[in-house]
Amino acid sequence: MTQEPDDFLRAVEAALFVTEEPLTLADLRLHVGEGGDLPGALATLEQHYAGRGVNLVERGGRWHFQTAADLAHILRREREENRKLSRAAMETLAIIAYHEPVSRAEIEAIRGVQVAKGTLDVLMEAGWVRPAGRREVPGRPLIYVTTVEFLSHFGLSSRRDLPGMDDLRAAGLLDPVDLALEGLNAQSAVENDEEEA
Amino acid sequence: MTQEPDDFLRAVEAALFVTEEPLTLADLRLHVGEGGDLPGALATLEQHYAGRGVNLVERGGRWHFQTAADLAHILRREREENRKLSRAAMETLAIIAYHEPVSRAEIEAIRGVQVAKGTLDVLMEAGWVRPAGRREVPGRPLIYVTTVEFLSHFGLSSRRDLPGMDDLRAAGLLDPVDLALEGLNAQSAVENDEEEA
Amino acid sequence: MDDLFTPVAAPRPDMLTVSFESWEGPLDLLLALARTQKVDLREISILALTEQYLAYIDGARQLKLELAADYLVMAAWLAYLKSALLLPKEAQPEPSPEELALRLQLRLQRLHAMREAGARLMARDRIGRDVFVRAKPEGLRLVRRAKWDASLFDMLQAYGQVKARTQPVIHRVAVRPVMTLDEAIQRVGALVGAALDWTRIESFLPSGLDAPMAKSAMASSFVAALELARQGRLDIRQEGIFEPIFLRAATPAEERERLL
Repeated sequence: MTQEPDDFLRAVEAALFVTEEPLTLADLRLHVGEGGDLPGALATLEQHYAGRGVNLVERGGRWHFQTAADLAHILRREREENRKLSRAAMETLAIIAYHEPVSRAEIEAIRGVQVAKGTLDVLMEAGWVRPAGRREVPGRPLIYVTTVEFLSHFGLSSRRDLPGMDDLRAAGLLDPVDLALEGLNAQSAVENDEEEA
Repeated sequence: MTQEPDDFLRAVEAALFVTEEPLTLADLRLHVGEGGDLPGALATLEQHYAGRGVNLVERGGRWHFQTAADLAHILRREREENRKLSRAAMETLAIIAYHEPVSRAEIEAIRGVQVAKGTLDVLMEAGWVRPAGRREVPGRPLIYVTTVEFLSHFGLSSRRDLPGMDDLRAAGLLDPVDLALEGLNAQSAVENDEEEA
Repeated sequence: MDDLFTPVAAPRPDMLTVSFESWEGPLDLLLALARTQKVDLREISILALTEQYLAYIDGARQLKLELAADYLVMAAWLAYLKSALLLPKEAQPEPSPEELALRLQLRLQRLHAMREAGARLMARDRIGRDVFVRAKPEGLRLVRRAKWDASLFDMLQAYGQVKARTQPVIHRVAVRPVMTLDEAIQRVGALVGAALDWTRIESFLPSGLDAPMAKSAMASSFVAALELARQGRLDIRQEGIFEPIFLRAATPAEERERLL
């Protein structure tokens, strides 16, 4: 079955490989000349490439090579990269979780800091937050809520599972001095990581 | 001999077919995944395409498909006009390739004329040459080396494949004049001793 | 690939079609002349080459061609080399003309080698001229998608921080052990009565105090001493800055007058 391809066949193969556009028989003739059995060569090539990663196909009288349809995922490969949520995003997420539904202005009031446009985008991209209509007040601001994915990611069966203020205080999470120190440490740790990366 | 290619082999084939740039093993791994014998698949493909109109080749550790050289006449188009390199650029490229890393002063020592400003620029614009740091001698001159694109363009697997490399090295023609002179003096000293003995 | 590397037409000594623009400097011209000797570059006669070059330059001068300085410098150097080579051996200067000649020969060999290597390089099967890659490859795409990482604890901690940060802050001054000024005045006033001679201020402090308390006691006692001195109840003496401070009960006014 395998045989040395003759020069005519090789020429047809090479011409189809380099072409910008699918080629008609006439186009191919410009390259490979008038001699030789062109339909025969194309049939042989089509058969040779059948079942391979690259196939020779004919569409409306034009021939071209294309990758096998089942390999499309190879050509456009998605890769997941673990990334840590920024502190701003983390705080915004927590505020939405505890106070939902909240508007951006309300989040800012609670945080005491402006919320950058990208911060909400990141949370929405992560699938943890979604807009849930508008509040019927002047300006009709968008309001945000957490999603089912949020609950499942953080292992919560419902928002009622979020620890209350008393629990937070008992866990020392509301103690300003400790928190400030922790915050500083955490921050410098992040910066170190970035330097190392 | 002909056997159905497995999906891993097909994936490697497809990735190499669609790529815009030659691919390293690491590039390929990003697309075809960590499983599978990649060097084995490449060797199988290389063999499969040997003697065909399209060949799989390795240049400087990067793989790509290209048409067979003997088919140049049917693929070359009239309008495609390779800009000819000047003699100065050609010699300079050869000097960098055979001596790398070299400084401009070293190139000038061999050519006996100053390297015109544009000469290195042309080679760098073509992507064949790049600066590679400075030599730690007085004046800290920039030193130049060839690139992987240089290897691909000229069909070299590595710098060892440079035509006549071994002969030139054996003949001492890649050594600086001073070094060669020292060698000759030492040699003639030995010969004189032998004659006297 | 002669179209890419056109060898410079070797000049025939009898045919002076001189065009110095076609030479890339004297070394280039010398190499072309050397190749007219039609021998291996290792075998060329440098003396013959020197004569060829000088004759060439002479011819150019007769044609009143403008010659670049480096051609003339080379000519002068070669004329020197030629005369040195013709000198009897014992009269030869340092470095020996043989070595200079050998050096020139080695340079020509190296230039020639690189010129040939360049030509062979250009003659290889080159992409876009001899071999071709696909004109419009579809391209491989690597889409990076972020997988956000956050734990429940991170979130709770962040919330705690927001709350802590935005809570109204109550300032409370910690109670520190201090010796009050009143205490110090009483203490120093009582003790100085017993000290008739100059006594260091440290002696008036209670013993066995911890460091913060000792500092407070010292500060208060010093201020107390100043107050008592103002009231005329004690005298203070210090020999100089940072010297020990001495206290003693004030000398009654009538006695001071007697001493004066």
